[in-house]
Amino acid sequence: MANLKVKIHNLELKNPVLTASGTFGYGEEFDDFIDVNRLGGVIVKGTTASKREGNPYPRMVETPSGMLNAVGLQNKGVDNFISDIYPRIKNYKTNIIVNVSGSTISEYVEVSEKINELQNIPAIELNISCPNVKEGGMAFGTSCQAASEVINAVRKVYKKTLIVKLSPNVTDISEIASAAEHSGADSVSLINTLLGMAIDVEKRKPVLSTITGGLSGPAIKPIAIRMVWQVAKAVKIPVIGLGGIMDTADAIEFILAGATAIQVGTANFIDPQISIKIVDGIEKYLNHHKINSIHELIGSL
Amino acid sequence: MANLKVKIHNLELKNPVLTASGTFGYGEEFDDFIDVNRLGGVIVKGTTASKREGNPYPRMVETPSGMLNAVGLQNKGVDNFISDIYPRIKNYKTNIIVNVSGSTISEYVEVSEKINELQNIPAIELNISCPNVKEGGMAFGTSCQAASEVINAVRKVYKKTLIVKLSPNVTDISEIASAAEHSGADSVSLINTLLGMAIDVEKRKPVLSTITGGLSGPAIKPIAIRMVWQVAKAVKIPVIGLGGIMDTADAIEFILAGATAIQVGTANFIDPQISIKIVDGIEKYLNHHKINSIHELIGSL
Amino acid sequence: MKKHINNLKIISYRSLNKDFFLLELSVPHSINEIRPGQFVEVLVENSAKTFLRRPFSIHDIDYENQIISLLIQIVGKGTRELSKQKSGEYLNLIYPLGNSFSKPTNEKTLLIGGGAGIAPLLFLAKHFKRLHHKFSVLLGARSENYLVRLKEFKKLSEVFIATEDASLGEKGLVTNHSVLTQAEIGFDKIISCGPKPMMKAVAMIATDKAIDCEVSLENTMACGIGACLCCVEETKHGNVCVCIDGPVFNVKDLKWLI
Amino acid sequence: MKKHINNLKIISYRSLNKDFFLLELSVPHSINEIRPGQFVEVLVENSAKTFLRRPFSIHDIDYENQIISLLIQIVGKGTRELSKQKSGEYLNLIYPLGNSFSKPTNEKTLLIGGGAGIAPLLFLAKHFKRLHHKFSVLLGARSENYLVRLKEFKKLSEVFIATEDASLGEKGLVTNHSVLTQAEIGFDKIISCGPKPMMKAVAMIATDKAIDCEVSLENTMACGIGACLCCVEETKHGNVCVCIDGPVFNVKDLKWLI
Ligand SMILES: Cc1cc2nc3c(=O)[nH]c(=O)nc-3n(C[C@H](O)[C@H](O)[C@H](O)COP(=O)(O)OP(=O)(O)OC[C@H]3O[C@@H](n4cnc5c(N)ncnc54)[C@H](O)[C@@H]3O)c2cc1C
Ligand SMILES: Cc1cc2nc3c(=O)[nH]c(=O)nc-3n(C[C@H](O)[C@H](O)[C@H](O)COP(=O)(O)OP(=O)(O)OC[C@H]3O[C@@H](n4cnc5c(N)ncnc54)[C@H](O)[C@@H]3O)c2cc1C
Ligand SMILES: Cc1cc2nc3c(=O)[nH]c(=O)nc-3n(C[C@H](O)[C@H](O)[C@H](O)COP(=O)(O)O)c2cc1C
Ligand SMILES: Cc1cc2nc3c(=O)[nH]c(=O)nc-3n(C[C@H](O)[C@H](O)[C@H](O)COP(=O)(O)O)c2cc1C
Ligand code: FES
Ligand code: FES
Repeated sequence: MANLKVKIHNLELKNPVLTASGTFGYGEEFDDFIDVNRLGGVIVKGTTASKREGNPYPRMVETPSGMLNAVGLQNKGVDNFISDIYPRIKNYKTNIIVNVSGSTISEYVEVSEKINELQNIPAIELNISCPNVKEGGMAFGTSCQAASEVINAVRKVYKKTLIVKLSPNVTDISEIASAAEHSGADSVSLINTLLGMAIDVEKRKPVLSTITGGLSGPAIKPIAIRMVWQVAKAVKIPVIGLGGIMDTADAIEFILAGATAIQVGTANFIDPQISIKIVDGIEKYLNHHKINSIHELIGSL
Repeated sequence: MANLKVKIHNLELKNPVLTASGTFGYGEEFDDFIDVNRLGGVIVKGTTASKREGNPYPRMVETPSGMLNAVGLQNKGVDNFISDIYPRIKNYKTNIIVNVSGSTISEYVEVSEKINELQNIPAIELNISCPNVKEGGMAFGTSCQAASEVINAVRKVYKKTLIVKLSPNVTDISEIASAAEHSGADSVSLINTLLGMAIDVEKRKPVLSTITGGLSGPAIKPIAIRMVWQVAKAVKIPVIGLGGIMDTADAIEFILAGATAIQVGTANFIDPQISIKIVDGIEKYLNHHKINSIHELIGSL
Repeated sequence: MKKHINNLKIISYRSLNKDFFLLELSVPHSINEIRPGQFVEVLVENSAKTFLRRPFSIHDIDYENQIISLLIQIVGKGTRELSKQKSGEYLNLIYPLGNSFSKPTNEKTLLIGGGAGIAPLLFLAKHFKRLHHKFSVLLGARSENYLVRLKEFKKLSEVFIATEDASLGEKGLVTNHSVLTQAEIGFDKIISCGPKPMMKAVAMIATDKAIDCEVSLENTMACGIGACLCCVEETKHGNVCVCIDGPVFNVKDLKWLI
Repeated sequence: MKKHINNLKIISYRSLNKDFFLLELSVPHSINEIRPGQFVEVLVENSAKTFLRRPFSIHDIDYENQIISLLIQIVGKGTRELSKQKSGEYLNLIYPLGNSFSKPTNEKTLLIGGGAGIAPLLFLAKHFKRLHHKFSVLLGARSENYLVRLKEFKKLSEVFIATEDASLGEKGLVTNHSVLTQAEIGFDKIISCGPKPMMKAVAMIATDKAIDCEVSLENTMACGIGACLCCVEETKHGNVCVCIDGPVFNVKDLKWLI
């Protein structure tokens, strides 16, 4: 039996397969389809200090091998998460990771501080790369200085594993990754969505209410692989790779490029069982290639 | 009959459909399939000061709704273009535009100066965005200062219509576009390819000889549309849009986003007649929507 | 009912006219708990141009033989691709999804359908019939040729018809039909499904006349199971997901008429 | 010959074994100018996972009835999708592409094929036969079951066989076959098509024995018409496009043996 266990700083994953924030609800939505406990971890929906209604409909449009979304961090706020959602999901036998989002440094700090108190949340993913909110969000992820400031501030209050989620909408993502590393991030995850846009040529109007949205799905996979490869060379902390993973081969591609763990995002919409199929697929791949441990694969291009 | 004529600075196009550099050879390759003269223009292969062999094979890999290429500016050099190729293609009754590429400012200047002398080449497209060469290329397109320097230098020697082709691999493409405008560009075209990568999971090696390559095709269309929309708001010079155009609706999307003309690239490989189908399709669209002139459509979101 | 994901065998494919077709799918387990108003998410395989699943209402159910029927209008790439399926082939479905129409009261309900919006209404009409609930049906279409499944509805109840070209029934939109324009509407509830402008016009009339009104929304969806938050509709209680809190809504909860 | 783009009707589809199938396509005009070694680019429609066309050698030509045959090995998504085509359906092709094998000399040629590399050799063998040119054929495969089209080749000439499991002919790779290992090879020319390692090994032997050797390359292609420069092979005269300057090359021009 191949060894699938990986560590992201102090966080132990039984296998390298996580589900991506915003694409897997709070896990419960998938209970009918899979045993969520078999995943390496679940990254829940972006959580902010206060309740947010998100952007107006329409928020989604299909594109070639992908989709644009402009959800805009709709969520009930961190207090509601703690009082209503956390009690429901805290007993999953997998790592529940909260995606912490915000518009200001103090908002990130407030949410991180509160999540730090939750015993069964071993890590947060700091989302400094959401392209779908008017203020903050991606702005923190597109300059080294802004990224450092928010990470430094959160690092002061957050004591467990701190993953920082990077934006691909930058000239040099490895610079931002290095800045994150030096500001105290325990890991970086990439990529968030690429900023895109679609126009309805019959109505002659943008399809999304927000005009632009975030592109995800297999269309972006080649860009994501390249960025993971660049970042893995630039930093010493573990890299979590995502962007367009649809099957086991895609997941292996990210691991070969240097990812210690991977996240399955948009693919969950098309096949709600795909995350578990990838867990099984990675094990099969290792056995088939007579590789004893996933560690032999990571970055082994 | 709807009016399809557009102007890119002094360059008159009988319709807004150009073919993208590196995807249409020198036009001749398509003579068996279409009447090249019916196009708004043909942008020929990237031309450098001296002959270049390009990168080693493999140079290409298919990706979801797209492809990566790493051709690396293979061409016989500007002198061979002038002596051998130009005489063959100069009598096309359409605009032949040369894509000028290079690794140093002096190389760009040398090629532009020589092309300036060719009577039947009314414009050049300055390629400061090629991701597939070790030196120069994209580096000039990812910083405002570097872009300004090369454009300023070329502007001094090139007297006809100067189009600058922008790289999408940047944090803020409208900044670079503004820098191009202020340095004397008559027009900007975008986007060139996005830097991407693919790994063969059976061989556990990058597919391309150069590891990374340029992503093109419909996968990148949402990103290209967004960038054209951003740039069209930021500059006063005409914008030429491209990236993943596969059919008439895609072309109209770019025009609505603010493009005065569009280029058809990778689609030529799948359907060598597609460029002319799009010329006809735009005319049909205008007639169907009772729009007299393409100008009513440009940027009319 | 637990949600399922399964490959369902197409046991019959029938083209109704150039726009509409009917699929009967065989389900390998009991479907007794599926309720009118619920929908399915269909994977369009081997299609170069579709990426996400496509949602369709459950049009009819044969509980005994475990058959789900879908009534599909060809409007784009996905539905065109599905129209090429043949019986004997399999479709991958996630089902059943969404809430359902609310329980019938003892008064009389008017079901109003337009276009593909008639799809969930046949299942509902059969359900009402079984429960001996009183109802009538009002169907609208551009012209007679676009009216499908009329015979099936007629077997179940009185059917009013409005066509834009007067080829059948009254001339005009459903909202111009005399059954809605008369001073006293003999219904205590209206259930409507069809193009949004139609549903909004119906909602206006119903609200005006203080008649309870439910609509079934067709917001574009990415996941269908409440995971992506893409399908939201603005309600008086904030943005809610059409795929889990809907697709059926009482118009008094929506922000349409404000 | 002018290049064409056309929808060609599949007039016959035949599965040869679980890996190989044969397509006969009807061309709506004279194909007299098509030459052995040339290839076509096929559009794989309705496939979610293929984007570019797929190149295949012309396997056989019926000039009189204007039929092009393709012999296709299922290796991935595109070829799998094509294997589902049925006769009566249409495939969009660009054809004919590439150069062709050089003119036969008066001496004797050995055609060596492995895997799908036998595809262009049948067309070539028939051509040689028609011209009364002398030749033999050497085919290699993993095992007897993987050897397709043997009967057709046998109708045209003497056929040597090498299988890795010795299920037919000599045991081993084609390059171990006695016809190549014997001191005096009775051929003045070798033409080879198959996996690159096989072609390279053949090229080595031929060069060693000073026998003229042509190979047909299968570099991955994006356009097939010389527009993209993706399919290059390094030659002694620089990088050239396999799709227009090839697919047939004389090994003395390649950089394989340096
Ligand atoms: C809960 C629900 C139940 C539905 N039930 C049925 C049903 O029973 N029968 C039926 O025929 N259709 C039904 N629909 C609509 C159906 O899902 C769409 O028609 C289908 O997804 C279009 O797919 P396509 O690939 O053919 O169109 P596309 O090529 O994706 O789009 C074609 C055109 O249709 C528009 N469009 C696509 N999807 C929608 C949508 N959801 N709402 C409005 N416009 C859209 C696009 O903007 C575009 O203009 C339902 C939708 C929902 C959300
Ligand atoms: C000029 C020419 C003539 C050809 N003639 C024939 C023929 O007559 N019959 C036939 O069966 N095949 C032929 N081939 C090969 C054929 O084009 C490929 O097998 C086919 O494109 C694979 O498509 P796919 O979608 O099934 O594979 P994919 O899913 O794209 O790939 C599957 C696997 O095959 C590999 N692969 C794909 N294309 C090639 C290639 N061109 N060379 C090497 N490896 C490749 C991939 O790397 C991958 O490992 C020819 C190729 C060329 C260039
Ligand atoms: C509908 C949707 C909602 C998302 N919401 C979030 C979010 O709240 N926080 C976040 O960090 N990323 C969010 N993302 C981004 C994904 O987590 C992921 O980074 C991106 O989709 C790329 O991966 P994929 O191609 O596998 O989907 C969202 C993506 C989608 C499609
Ligand atoms: C094979 C290939 C070669 C290319 N060569 C060049 C080039 O020489 N110069 C250049 O400016 N762009 C080159 N490009 C980029 C295209 O012109 C275009 O910007 C890009 O492909 C995006 O458009 P598309 O998606 O329509 O192909 C090349 C693209 C491809 C696919
Ligand atoms: S479609 Fe994803 S939440 Fe409704
Ligand atoms: S495949 Fe494009 S040049 Fe050969």
